[in-house]
Amino acid sequence: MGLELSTTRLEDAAKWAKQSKLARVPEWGRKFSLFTYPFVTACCGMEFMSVAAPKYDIARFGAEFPRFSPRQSDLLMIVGTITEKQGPALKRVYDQMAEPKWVIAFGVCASTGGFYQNYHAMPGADQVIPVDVYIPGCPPRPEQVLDALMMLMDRIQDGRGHSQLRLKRDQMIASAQSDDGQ
Amino acid sequence: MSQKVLAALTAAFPDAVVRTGSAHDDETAWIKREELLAVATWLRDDPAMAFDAPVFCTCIDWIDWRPVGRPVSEHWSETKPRFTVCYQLRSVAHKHRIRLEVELPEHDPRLPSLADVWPAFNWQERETFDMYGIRFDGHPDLRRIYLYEEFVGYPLRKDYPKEKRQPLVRRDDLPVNPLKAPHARHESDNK
Amino acid sequence: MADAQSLKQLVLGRKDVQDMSDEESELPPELMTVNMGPSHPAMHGTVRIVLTVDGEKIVKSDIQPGYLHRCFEKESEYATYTQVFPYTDRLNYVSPMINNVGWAMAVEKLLGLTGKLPRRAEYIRVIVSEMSRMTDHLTCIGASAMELGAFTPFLYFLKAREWLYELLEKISGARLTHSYARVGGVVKDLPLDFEADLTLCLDKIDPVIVDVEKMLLSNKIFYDRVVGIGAMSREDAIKTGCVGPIARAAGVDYDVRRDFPYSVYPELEFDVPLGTTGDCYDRYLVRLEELRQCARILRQCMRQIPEGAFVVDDPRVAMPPKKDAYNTIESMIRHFKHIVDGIRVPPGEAYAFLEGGNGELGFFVVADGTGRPYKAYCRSPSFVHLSTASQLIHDHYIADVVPIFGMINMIGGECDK
Amino acid sequence: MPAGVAILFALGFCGLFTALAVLVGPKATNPEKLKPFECGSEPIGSPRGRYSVRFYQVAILFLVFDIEAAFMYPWATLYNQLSHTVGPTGAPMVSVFGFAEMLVFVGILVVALAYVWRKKAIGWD
Repeated sequence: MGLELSTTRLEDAAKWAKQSKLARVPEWGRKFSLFTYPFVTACCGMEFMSVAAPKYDIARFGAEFPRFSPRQSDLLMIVGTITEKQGPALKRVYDQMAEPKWVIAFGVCASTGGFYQNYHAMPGADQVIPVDVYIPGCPPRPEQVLDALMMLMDRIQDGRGHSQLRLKRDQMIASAQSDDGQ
Repeated sequence: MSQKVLAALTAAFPDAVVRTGSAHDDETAWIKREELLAVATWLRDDPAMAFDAPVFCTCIDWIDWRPVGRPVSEHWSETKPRFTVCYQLRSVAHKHRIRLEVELPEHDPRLPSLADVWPAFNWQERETFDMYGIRFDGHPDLRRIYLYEEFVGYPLRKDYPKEKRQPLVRRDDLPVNPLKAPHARHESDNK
Repeated sequence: MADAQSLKQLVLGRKDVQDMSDEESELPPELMTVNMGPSHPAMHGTVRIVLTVDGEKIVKSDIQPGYLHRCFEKESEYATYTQVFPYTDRLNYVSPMINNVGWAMAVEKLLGLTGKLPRRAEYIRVIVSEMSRMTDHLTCIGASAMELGAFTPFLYFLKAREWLYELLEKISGARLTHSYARVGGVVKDLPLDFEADLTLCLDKIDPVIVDVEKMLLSNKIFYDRVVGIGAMSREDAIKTGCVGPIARAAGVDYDVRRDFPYSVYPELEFDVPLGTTGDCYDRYLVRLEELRQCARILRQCMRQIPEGAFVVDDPRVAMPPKKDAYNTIESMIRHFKHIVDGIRVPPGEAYAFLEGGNGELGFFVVADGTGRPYKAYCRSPSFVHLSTASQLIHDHYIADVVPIFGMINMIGGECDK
Repeated sequence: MPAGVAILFALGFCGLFTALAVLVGPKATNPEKLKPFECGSEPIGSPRGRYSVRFYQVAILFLVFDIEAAFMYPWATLYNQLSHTVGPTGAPMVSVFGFAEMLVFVGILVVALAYVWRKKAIGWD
């Protein structure tokens, strides 16, 4: 079991996350039918509305239909500041999402806490859950959001999302243990 | 027109009003803690006053008060009261405003609650308690409103550091910040 | 065991089963506690309600705000007076310009500059505030209609809001977080041919408002979901400190722009719509009417705006023009001192307020002579309206919580400060 | 025969997708995921409590009128054949049989609706 599988850090994961041609087919399907769970809290919500509005239409990318239950959604969009009091709610929503799942940190408050460095604003949502794509900007322009979505689609296609890597790692650990078992 | 309000108030409650002022044309009256409830109900019920609309309630923590260009005597010192709770009121009928201020010592920050006189102060007083630790006697349910119950301390006091976080939940596989823990640096980082 | 026990006691303790009417023989349902939690579309993501319901009817509700408490006061104590403007943008992020103007007015009151601003600066402030108030009402009505299932008005109003955002971006450089006002005036002048753009934008928005009004006013579904829901009497509105469209819907004739006139509002005529019953339908109508009043004010401003400076030329307060700052050493030092140390406001405390998107928005500022505010308290109307929400949703169905929360327009940033 | 093929096709179609979901879909359960979703907060109160009987009434009534609509679909598809029949003299004739049939069916249910409406079982209070 020489594989060093301790982490899903993306640089290390790229080494062992080789993807077979067959595995790319379901990823292609997932890429174009993202159901977002808009975890909207703050001012970025206004920009999230503009992204969903007719002018900068997100429906062109198949990610328009917001699902307000984590069971039916696979993209968690953290829109706005995450405070310490909101932390447990965010972690519970993330845990209750179906695999494979991806997370976009929408805006600088969700990415690093922005200019709210104080006792109640959390310095970024990645203190609580692994985030796949960070969108800078306070609030980011709708074009940035669409660009981030395309970036996420490439990542989904290559199978390098955090949850995809973790699943692959668990499979490899399980298969390695079953080999040792025999 | 507004001086009339302060004059009427001092006339009605000569011993309750410590001092009055109208800097920047905001009528302010410093009231003793014991008389606050009586003054408040009078202000609301008296037809000439008719202060029926509450505006806000907050507290000022004077511990760091060193005004520039003022004699040292004005700086804060142990003998002076540390907190001042301010109630701003407004009359819809007469369109005049007043701000009641109550000075509280550091060791005993308590005063009678005005939540029954004006319902709006119910939440405002809970916020002041949550942020400054001012106890309001007679408040229906005085508990934290913004922060979570497990939070210790009163954040808006001047002696509470700005970035002292008390996290509820953190990720278990949190990537270690390489700057803070140089020995945990990954060999692929410094290549 | 306890359940069976209470069941038997319940049935035996009562009259004989035969002569009970059908309602009585029905065992009383237990009260259920339901969680309308922080991450819920109708709760704008930042409020948690613990509802105790008897079937569908709400018996008790405990509203818990604070999920978006971003410590505006603590942050502004560590920032200079000019650096607080970006924080005020994020208070009521649906109408950010009004917060900027509010903070600028508070500091000007402390400095004693209240009436001394150049008239052009005052007019620019009124124009951008009214545009921001329009985006506030457009978003509020659009989002509330969408939460009740009417998706088309949401898209129509967002399209209208986009036009306003483009214009505000042309003025201030940002779509939402403008930080456009400064102590003593505004950052920079209006862009060229601004009048043409604004009149074009207003002409485009008017038919959209008429469309949506036709769509919603005659819509039976919207009518039934909104009429008689969350009614508030006039005395309750005053007693609980309600202001703005919600108080006006209840009949309280209070508008800061008219009762405590500030800036150049005395020179503009506009009327203040009043409701009667104070329910969600009246709030919707008051906001719709205020949209038209904003357009009317904007048109008057475009006619009456004078030429002149856009910021007061008081060296204590205003930044030196860029041309001087690069050429003369005095201006450069003043520029540097202004940025680093901030404006030196003489010690004192003052409360300045104006008519925000949701009502009387005020800033209570205590200054201690340095360049940083000693205390900056924001009196936010959403926080006061949320405190009345538990009384509004009493004895309504769970489904009625959605229109009530939509219509009191509780903005997380402003409510939790 | 086409009915059998339709059923087969339906079963096959559903079976294919559930099989795909089970096989291709990854499985990662954790204790948190099995808890009920309550808008991100800790679930409070137990669903075991006694529900008000109103819930069942509303559910049953919905069922009745939903199935009524379901019965209309086959009738609608065959409506053409029902109304275009050949008259005794061989000339095409429009028959009202299909329409009348549905009127009777709907009439019965309207009576049921009137009864339910009067007993106020539809509303909540």
